[in-house]
Amino acid sequence: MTEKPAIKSKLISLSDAVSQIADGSHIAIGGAALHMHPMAFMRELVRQRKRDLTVLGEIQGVEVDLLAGAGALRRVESSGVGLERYGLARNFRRAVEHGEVVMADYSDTMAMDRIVAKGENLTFWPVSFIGGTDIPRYLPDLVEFDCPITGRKLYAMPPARVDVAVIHMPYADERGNVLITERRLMPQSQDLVYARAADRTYVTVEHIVSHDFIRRSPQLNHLPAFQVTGVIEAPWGAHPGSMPDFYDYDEGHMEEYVEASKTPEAFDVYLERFVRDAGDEATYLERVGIRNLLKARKVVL
Amino acid sequence: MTEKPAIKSKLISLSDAVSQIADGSHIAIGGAALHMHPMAFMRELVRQRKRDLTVLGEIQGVEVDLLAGAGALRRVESSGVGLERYGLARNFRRAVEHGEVVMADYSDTMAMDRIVAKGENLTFWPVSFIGGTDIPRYLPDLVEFDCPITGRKLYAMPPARVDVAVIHMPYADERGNVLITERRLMPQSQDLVYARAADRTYVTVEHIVSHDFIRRSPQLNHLPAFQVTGVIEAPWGAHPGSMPDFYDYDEGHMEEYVEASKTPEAFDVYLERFVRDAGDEATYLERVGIRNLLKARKVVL
Amino acid sequence: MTAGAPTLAETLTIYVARQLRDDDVGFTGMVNGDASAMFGSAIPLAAMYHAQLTHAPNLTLLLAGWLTNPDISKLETMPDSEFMASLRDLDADALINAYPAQYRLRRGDITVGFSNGAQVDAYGNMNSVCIGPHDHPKVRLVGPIFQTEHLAFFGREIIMMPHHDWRNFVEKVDFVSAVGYPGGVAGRRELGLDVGSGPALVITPLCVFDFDLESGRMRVKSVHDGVDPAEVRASTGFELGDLSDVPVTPAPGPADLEILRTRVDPRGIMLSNANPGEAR
Amino acid sequence: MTAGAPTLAETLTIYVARQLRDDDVGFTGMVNGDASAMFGSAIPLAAMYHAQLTHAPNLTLLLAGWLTNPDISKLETMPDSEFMASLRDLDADALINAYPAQYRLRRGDITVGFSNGAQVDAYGNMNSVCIGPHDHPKVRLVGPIFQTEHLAFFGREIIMMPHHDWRNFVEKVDFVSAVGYPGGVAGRRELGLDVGSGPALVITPLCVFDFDLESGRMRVKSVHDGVDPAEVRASTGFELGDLSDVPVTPAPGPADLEILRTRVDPRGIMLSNANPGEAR
Repeated sequence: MTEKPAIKSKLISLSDAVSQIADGSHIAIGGAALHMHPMAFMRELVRQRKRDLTVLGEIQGVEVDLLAGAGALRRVESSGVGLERYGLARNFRRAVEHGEVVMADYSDTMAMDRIVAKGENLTFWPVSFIGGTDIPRYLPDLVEFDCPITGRKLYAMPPARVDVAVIHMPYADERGNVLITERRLMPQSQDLVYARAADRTYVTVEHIVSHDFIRRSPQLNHLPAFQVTGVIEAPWGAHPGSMPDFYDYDEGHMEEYVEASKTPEAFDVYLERFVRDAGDEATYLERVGIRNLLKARKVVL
Repeated sequence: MTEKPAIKSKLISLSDAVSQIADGSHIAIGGAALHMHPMAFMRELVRQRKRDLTVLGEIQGVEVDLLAGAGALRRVESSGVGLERYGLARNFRRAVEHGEVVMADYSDTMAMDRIVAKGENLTFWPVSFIGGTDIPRYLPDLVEFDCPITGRKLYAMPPARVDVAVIHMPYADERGNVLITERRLMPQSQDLVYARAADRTYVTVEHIVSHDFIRRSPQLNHLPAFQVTGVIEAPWGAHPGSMPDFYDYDEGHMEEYVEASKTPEAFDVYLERFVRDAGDEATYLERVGIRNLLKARKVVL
Repeated sequence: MTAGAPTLAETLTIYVARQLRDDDVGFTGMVNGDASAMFGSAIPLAAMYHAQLTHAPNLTLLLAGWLTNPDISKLETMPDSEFMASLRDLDADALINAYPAQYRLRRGDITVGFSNGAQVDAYGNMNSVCIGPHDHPKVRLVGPIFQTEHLAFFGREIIMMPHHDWRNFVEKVDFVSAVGYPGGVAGRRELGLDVGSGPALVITPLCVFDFDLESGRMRVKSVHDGVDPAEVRASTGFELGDLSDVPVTPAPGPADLEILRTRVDPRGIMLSNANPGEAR
Repeated sequence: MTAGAPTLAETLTIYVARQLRDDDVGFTGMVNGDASAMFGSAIPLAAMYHAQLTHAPNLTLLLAGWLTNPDISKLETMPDSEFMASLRDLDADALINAYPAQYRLRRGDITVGFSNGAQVDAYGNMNSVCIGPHDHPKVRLVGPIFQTEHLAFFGREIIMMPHHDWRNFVEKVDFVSAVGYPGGVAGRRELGLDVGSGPALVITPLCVFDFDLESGRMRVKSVHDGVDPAEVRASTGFELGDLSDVPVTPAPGPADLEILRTRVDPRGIMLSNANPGEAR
């Protein structure tokens, strides 16, 4: 009988996962605006002083703002960056206005379709609806062509480069099977598109669960292990944003964050206290404070 | 105050629904092989002596065979027609071999992508992988072109013409909201693609349920009312095929069907007894016999 | 509860409700910020729900494209995001949990939509990308988001502008992120855009605009009660022509108002801000 | 239970299992008919499951692309369709309920696949469309189904042919519904097909074929125990060259056989047909 190798565990530590991200990587980041972003992973990117990252997705928010404020960002390819009720993302805005970060502006559908095209290994995606906008003017890799069937003018949009996807999910087992609860929100479905498009996919989760837990609800396993590079347990991993079924966004901390983001100096103090000097996520959560966390946790289920 | 109009009911009878199908229509039909086809609708198409129909989908089976045997069919656009353990679909096979029905041969993915393209209102779909096959030789509407980005040779496939989609589903309310149980099979997901691609969509269901029943599980409402033209209550609507959660395929009746399909004469007798002379679905089921139905109903849940 | 003259928000809600048809499929996202939320989310949602309760019971309300026919009256607080669990769990016909969503964007499933932008110009082009040049913006804004698709694919788009100022009603936007009628309807056609789509109305704290489909230019359709047309002109960065015959935006009747206050927004969480036009 | 010499089905199952790697993602559909079901479904499923139990515990078994890592040993009857509720409800890691499915077809997620066809030719091209001309076929067959994609996108395709006859092993198929190596690997590249994909092996009741990647032609890799190479030649419609040195398909060892009989197919529902090569 052949020697039997072991079932592989894809469970790795946050710092090990982030150490596998090269400077200059193109990263699709899950979540939207204030919600469901893999923020623990973002903080570790900052701790490990990653540089020149390109972030892509649809509707970015606090995750891009954090990277911009930490000087980790070179480029954003998305349909938008904003903080909802907290207004524009100030670190991001400042970085773009100062020419430190380039924003490639796509509409929502374009931002997704180029990632879909990457996942489907299509050589291009046809875009029909941006005539008259300034969008193609600033996207030099779009190529005008005539529809071979109708002759209509279209733009060929190349697939996105997605070296890595990083998403935050409710549950995974050590093998890398990822479970989402039955009522999932649209950004969670979009996260799956990112995960399947990337060359490597890291999933941070609120809880690592048993393999049997996954097999009890195979219809909720939306990302089977073979599509996952690594899983990382990251409780409160979307904080200060929200994670459905777990916690709402942390108003107390968000106000502190937004206030700090008003100047580079204040944000550097924020980063030092909550990210760099904190050194790890447990210390981050300690400094955020259990009272803030408990308040955010009061979601109506 | 403006006079208040009523909530519209989309519930119609099988015969009224079928009377809205014109001869020569292009119909995407749900289900696969022996499973989940809207067979009650098919039988009514035969009763109303519809002609020159084009059927499209992916993996056709007993539904196409029935239409072929009744002389209702002109063309099939699909990746295949077969009856699984019962072998080739004999009525279909005979009709193609005699030149009465034309089969346009697509691969699985092509068969779906052209329907997706219709639903998404794309002017074409790029096909990369059929070089060296004989598929394009017999599909004159494919147009070769060079990928605008990579220069690679591709085929532009026009969107399918889908006048009507007909699918068989577990539950709908009178408004036209369609519910599928949590563990759905791949053909049920494909049915939704057909339903969203068609100009008009008819849904036969095992049970009409209350609107409140739908609202208790909005995450299982996969086809909201605004995308549905008409709903028809058709218990045993997929018979003699299977319908998950309700019944398996009817082995006894399938054997009778397959035996009859061996000659046009025998099949005409079958059609007369079970379809035309039966006159309606209740009589059809009566002639199938409650014992056959009860046996098929013994599915392990 | 039902006493009192209509607020501007109530007037505009009923005005919008009257634009809606029984066979409409209406789409609105959830917008943040006091005035923006009122114009961008609360008025459209309340208007669609009001229409469902009155003349358009078959209207389909698509909240952010993923929640179909939610019971708006059950909201306990006004959500400040379209990605919140409280919306996800709201009583509704359908919760779309797949990407792409159920509605067929490019096929025109959506017959009426609501959007807003930082700038809108004389031809209904919109901008939510930047003020100043794209390469070195004076203000970097959010991005094109879904605005491009709103004006390209939805049927009648109702642009809800929370602020009416010559700086955001401009002759030409700094970045066209969504296309109105450059060159009129003919211009839209040349650009490959559906002529059945595009902006139908622009609603502000001061007035309602529509479009001359030939020239493609925006024109004042009505001014709100108590607004001097001269104020509209002074607040608009492009030529408006003769405003002497412009009517007043119609007031809601008492029956509509009562339904709005008792059944659409019974907790007063949607339309409670008496003066949404804070920029006025 | 574990006594007795291996049947051909058992020999081929273990042979296939040994082709599988720990990092493989393997795909098989469910094929009907006695011999077809044995070659097309039972042997591939049993081989993948055996590999998972032995040298390849991390292999991913994708049943028809929508059921991930089902516990095959729990099957009470052999399903005769890939669309049955009994499969849907089988203990598994993931049940894919969306179209398109989770695996990324065009990206090469599937590293090993199994398929069959009515005809296969000297270059590994397959036909499941028609015998005779397409316009007036002598026999109208099923259609291209997923065969085209199997040979275009999957990594190593193992073609499982339940019948070995000069009428289905032909010099040139009547309709190419899936492409092997016309012109060898270079020919595949010219056609725009991935050179990492295409048929790797063809397994029949008589022998195992592989391919000369330069010429693209099929060649006998081994003959099954007790089969005369002359019978292979007589049953094959194209030239096979010198068969004098062809080895015998290796027999399974007792340990592998015991696992197969006691843990993979404990009810004897998959491999119970002692002689699957009914056409022989």
